[in-house]
Amino acid sequence: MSSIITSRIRQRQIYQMIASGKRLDGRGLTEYRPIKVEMGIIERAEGSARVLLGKTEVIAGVKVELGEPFPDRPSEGSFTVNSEFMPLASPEFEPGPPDENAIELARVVDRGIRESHAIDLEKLCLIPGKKVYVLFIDIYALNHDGNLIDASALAALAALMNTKLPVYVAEGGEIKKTSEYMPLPIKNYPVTVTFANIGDKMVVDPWLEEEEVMSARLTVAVDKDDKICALQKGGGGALTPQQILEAVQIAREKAKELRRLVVGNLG
Amino acid sequence: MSSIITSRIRQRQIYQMIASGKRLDGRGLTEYRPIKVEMGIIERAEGSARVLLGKTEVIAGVKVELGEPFPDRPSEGSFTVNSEFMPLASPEFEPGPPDENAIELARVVDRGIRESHAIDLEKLCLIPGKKVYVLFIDIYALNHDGNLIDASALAALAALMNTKLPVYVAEGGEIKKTSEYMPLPIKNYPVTVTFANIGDKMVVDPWLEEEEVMSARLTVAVDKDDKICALQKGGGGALTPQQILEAVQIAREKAKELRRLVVGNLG
Amino acid sequence: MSSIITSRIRQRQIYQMIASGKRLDGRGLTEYRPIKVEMGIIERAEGSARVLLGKTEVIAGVKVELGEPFPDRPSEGSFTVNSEFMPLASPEFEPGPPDENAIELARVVDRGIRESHAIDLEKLCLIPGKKVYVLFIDIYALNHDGNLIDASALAALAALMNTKLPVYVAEGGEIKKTSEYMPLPIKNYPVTVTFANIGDKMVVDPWLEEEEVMSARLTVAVDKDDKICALQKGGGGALTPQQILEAVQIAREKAKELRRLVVGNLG
Amino acid sequence: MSGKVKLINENGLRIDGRRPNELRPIKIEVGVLSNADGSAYIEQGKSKTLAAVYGPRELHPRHLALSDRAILRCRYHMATFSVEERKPPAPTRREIELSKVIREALEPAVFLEKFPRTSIDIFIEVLQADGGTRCIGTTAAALALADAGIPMRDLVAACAVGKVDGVLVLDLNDIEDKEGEADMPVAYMPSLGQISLLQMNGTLTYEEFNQALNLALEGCKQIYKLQKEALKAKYVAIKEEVETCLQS
Amino acid sequence: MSGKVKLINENGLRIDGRRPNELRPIKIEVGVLSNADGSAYIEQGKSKTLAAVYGPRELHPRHLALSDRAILRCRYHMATFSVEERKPPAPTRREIELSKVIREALEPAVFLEKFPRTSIDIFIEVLQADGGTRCIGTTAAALALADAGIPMRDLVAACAVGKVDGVLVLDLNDIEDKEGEADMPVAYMPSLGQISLLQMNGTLTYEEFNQALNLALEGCKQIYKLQKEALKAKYVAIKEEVETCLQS
Amino acid sequence: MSGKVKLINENGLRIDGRRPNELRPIKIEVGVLSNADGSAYIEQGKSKTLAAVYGPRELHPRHLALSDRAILRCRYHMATFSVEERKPPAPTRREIELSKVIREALEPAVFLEKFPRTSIDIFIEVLQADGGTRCIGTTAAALALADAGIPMRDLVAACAVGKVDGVLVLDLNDIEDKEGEADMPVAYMPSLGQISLLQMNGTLTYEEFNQALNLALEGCKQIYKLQKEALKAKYVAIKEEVETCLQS
Repeated sequence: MSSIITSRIRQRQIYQMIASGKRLDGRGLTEYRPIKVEMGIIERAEGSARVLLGKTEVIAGVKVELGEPFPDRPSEGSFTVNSEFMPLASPEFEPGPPDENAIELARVVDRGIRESHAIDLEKLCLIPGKKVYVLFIDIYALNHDGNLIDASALAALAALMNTKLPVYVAEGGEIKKTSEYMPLPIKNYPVTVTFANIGDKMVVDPWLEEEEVMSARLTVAVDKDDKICALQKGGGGALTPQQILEAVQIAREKAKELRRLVVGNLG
Repeated sequence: MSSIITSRIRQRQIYQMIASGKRLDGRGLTEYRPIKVEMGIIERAEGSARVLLGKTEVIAGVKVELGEPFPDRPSEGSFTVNSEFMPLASPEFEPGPPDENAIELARVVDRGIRESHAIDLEKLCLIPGKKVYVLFIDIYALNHDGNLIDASALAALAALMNTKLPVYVAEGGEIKKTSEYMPLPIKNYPVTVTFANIGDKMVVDPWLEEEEVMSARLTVAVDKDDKICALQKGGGGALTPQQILEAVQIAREKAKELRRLVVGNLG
Repeated sequence: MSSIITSRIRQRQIYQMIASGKRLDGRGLTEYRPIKVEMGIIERAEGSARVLLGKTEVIAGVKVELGEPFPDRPSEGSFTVNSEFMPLASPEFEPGPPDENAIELARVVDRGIRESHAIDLEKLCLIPGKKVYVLFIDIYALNHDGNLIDASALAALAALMNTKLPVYVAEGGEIKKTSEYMPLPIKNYPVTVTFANIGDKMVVDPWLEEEEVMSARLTVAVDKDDKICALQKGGGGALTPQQILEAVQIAREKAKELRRLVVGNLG
Repeated sequence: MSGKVKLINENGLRIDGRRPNELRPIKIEVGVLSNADGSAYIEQGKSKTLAAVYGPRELHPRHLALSDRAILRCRYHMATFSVEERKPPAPTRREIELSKVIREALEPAVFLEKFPRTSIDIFIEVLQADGGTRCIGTTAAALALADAGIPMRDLVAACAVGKVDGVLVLDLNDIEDKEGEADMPVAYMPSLGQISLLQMNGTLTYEEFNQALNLALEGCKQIYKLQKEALKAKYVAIKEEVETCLQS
Repeated sequence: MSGKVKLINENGLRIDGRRPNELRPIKIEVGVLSNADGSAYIEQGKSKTLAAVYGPRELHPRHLALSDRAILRCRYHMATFSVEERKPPAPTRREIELSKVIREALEPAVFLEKFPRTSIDIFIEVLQADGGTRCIGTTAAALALADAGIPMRDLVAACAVGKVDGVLVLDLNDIEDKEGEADMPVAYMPSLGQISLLQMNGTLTYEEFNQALNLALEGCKQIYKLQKEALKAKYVAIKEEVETCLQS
Repeated sequence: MSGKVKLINENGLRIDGRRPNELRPIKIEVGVLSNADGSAYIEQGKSKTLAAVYGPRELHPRHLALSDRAILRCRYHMATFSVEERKPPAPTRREIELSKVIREALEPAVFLEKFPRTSIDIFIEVLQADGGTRCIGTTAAALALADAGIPMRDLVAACAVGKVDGVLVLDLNDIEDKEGEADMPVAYMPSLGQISLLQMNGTLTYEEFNQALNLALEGCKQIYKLQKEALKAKYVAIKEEVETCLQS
């Protein structure tokens, strides 16, 4: 009982501050929490990265296998994005297969990478129609303090940039692994910027308490050329066209900040 | 509470009328509800049909793939029948994998088709031991007002009769799809006739309220030569040998009516 | 309520008797219940055995298939051990996939067989890298009156000793089954000896009521050369190093008794 | 069914030497498992089947309980090694269907209304399958129910009839089932004169069906007799045990 | 996307002859299923979709119920035969995601607070998929909710917009979706002026996005009109039926 | 194990340069996650493992709760990328078994009876596996329990011992585990003098076993010391933080 009352008071505080252009944790409406990106933290994975977004913590790993291409893309490698909300990350998360939230997150991250053509899939083909590189991008939420999507998209991009592909050589129709590695060919650097709609204001990078009071969420994936490469509205509320247009504009600016964290001068 | 009482009164009414040779909806004991069969309603499927049996509505689709034959039948194509009771069809149906009722229904429909050799499986072989046509007959219940089995068996037969097989040609050991289609080779026309045992009377084509009060169910599949090609007793009651023998006799007559609906002059 | 009281009285009795070196069923602390081993009871299986350990009853069957070897063991056959606690064996067992107890049992039995190299896997290779014998050892608990592990390990060993492999011959690159059979090549005879810790005493072969009051369980697998080839502590209690060392000593003696039951003079 | 096997020889005998209307040798034991409330084991030819009953017992989850009668539940399950090719451990669609029809074969025989809010659970394990396992499972389960002391209107005896090489035969074995023209399992409550399980695969004319049904009922009656003897044997055994105890 | 198909011809028309801002032919029926509390069927081009609503009804398991409002649940499901290659029966990740976004598209339109402790269940069955099924499913589900008599703030009308051969087009069909440069489904509540579903695949500049959004809203408004007509048609039909009854 | 690797060199040193009775470098951090009630992170050689504890907390479903004590639950889980070949996401039989033995290794250390009707949930995530992850997971979980403030009889420290090239060695890495002759993980409560986890793969004579057990206990005692230092470090850090707050 008392926790609900507290929470309502807290909720009102969050609303009132945001209405006046501020946030409970001192940030401005379009300000991200401090972000830390570490690459190459899992030596066993071909690529990996850890992202801290405030207290939100996410780890992404890339494993590379050989496999067959999809029949409609015989000369392209392939990748899949999976996400698991580990039960250690939040009292709300349960063990078991990914729920709709984890699936949605993985599919939004996937779309950003896929639609911006971030990975040069044509360079991942070893024998057309037969053997291609297959990438598994697995994202684990380790601590959930809000905005897992942006942290995950950033971790996935960083892990891809960190990925080394084992070099194979063709030998008499067979393919052989060498001891050499080459970097994964990357063509684009998509990042996502997520907004929460709280009392008609769109705030960037919502933390956990803001997510609990937001009416709707909007994620905008932006590529290196400032193009929008994926969108996803979430949550049980609605947004006006004007809110969406403004958010997309802001997202294009914020995306540059985020991209710089993993790409540095490249971006 | 009131619904239970109503239902008991209703139950008694159903019993009393049936005891006097009539039914609450005005039908005679061996009379089917109005039946409507529409074929070819799903252009994406190689075959399809929709059956309305009173307010009971069922849709069946046939998808054709190429696959390997079973090792013990190297020169025959194969087929499977699946059934799902969609949650939109009844407040009693839950989302999820098929339960024992849906599985039983699919297996009864399968037996009627298989045992009557309705599909000429030997003509579905492209390369013996290697490549055959594989048919998936998927049946969805869309509205459940009783006697899903007969509606499903009829929909499956109609969908099969509506099925067009893509024609393949052999080219240098490989097999290639052409743009041509041929009708599925059909050898027999099995239909099922289902009875409910209510107060020792066997009534044909029970609707939902009759199914709720019946003690046992009997399904008789009959082929084009008036032979019985599958039987299935269901429900937690029992039947006398005499009841069964009489029902089988009636089934052979009713089967002709049903068959005529899909086969027309062919049957 | 009364059952809990009874059980507490019973529990105390079990404790007190064991403290004085006796057991409620009259056995000494390191004494097994009467054991009966029957081999070859399932003609359909390539090998089978039934073990009665007091009232505990377990059946093991071996099925043989051909398959591909594991990439890292191209010239060895393979085997898996599965265990199911059938719901008919105990009011505590539920239908469904194996739970952690059944999985643990299967893995302990597996380890005893694998680590002692009981099966000569190199002799199970037909074409290196391509075709090997694959063995499925399936263990079903039929009646659970305690110590399913030892009964299962014994049944698995007996079923393996009873196993006949179909003989295959190579014919022009293909492999053909003949009508002949040969015995499975066995190199070692592992058995397990399980202890329950009850009031600081380690008792051998606990029956059901003892399992219910034990604080911890220790299983020791011993091979034909008196070597320890697997260990597993179970249960929510702990053991002193001294208890473990003594139990392992006793296990080596008891293992000889058990082995004699299936191996006879061979062991 | 290419390279077709001859299933009836020139003397009218079947592949295992039986006459058309002859059952396979049947061995029945009642009360074979100590934990179950009731149990039975049947060997019929090479088919080997175990059935056990737990209950009436408290039902979990509770909201499934009925206020006016017990719920009967049944699981028919085949051991992976019971058949020629190893059966995968997960329940097949066939096992799910047979669990349902066996439950519905037994339901009319049990006074479920005597045990409201409880469940009666039947577990059938096919250890070796050589035809007829659903019937044998039903026969064994009926005995296990009786052994558990659950009041019944009648026993349920089950037997398949089939058509092989054009001849109606009783109690099919595996080859007859697979290679024959029809297979029709029937469960019967002889004292009540009622059929509680009826399925059929294959094709039969009405006349054949009529004869087949009668042949099946004859088979069921023979099995019914064996069921009663097995139950009697168990009570004699118990009585003797008790008397031995009392005398010693 | 190799052997690229030409999707806009020299006259600026699309592969099925439509102008860029033209919807496909739409057929809407309301109240098509007798068991459901509300239902609707939509054919839009070759896409065929059925939606049904059950509720407000008691929620199982009960501990999921909310004391201050109803729970809205939604299952978007595709028939195995609705697509070119048979879809396996188990729910795909795509179906799970779309079930979520459709539920969240409808949620702001429903007065959930009027039905505490209950659930309102929406089932969408795609019988044939030729592009736009999440939008058509949303449109149909909104009608099914209205047909079930559930009080709503507004209807929800949904429509995709996309970019093919560099041109922004309305209401993509399957080829345009697969071969085009962008696909953006939008759900809109026209009277409220609010967007409740927004997704995008592909790449768009900000200017393109701005235009695309406006085009989508125009499409939604047209569909909204058709929704209202379909609801009216149903009530007229009912009224006539009632009057016929009264007269006869 | 063909092309056998040499695991002990001519100087008696191991493949990573360690002496037989030497642990790998160990880095321990306590309280690394903000949401969990307690947590710990351990790097031991190249193995990297995270453990978190939630509880005591209300148990769902409630009927699993015990009236006289808390239920301890444990999930040991490996990240798909933690091993050489990607591990499929679904729990393997190995993970299910290890979840059980780790839970049973910790259970005797926890005063479960102080928290009736609740659950204490332990989650162990192996981020990178290079041998010894069940022991490292147990060690980390014991710290997470302590960090959560759950009263304990003792910490649990775990360490494997094994036999490679005929030599008993402490704290096996992955190659030693895979190529060696035996692997024996042990969990120990040093102050209580009790072993709560014991498993063994491989073959050992009685004498070898006896020595191996003693070596393992020595390893556990060293780890125990590191555990205590890590806990102390955390409380010092907290204290300093508090003091800094008070001063500012």
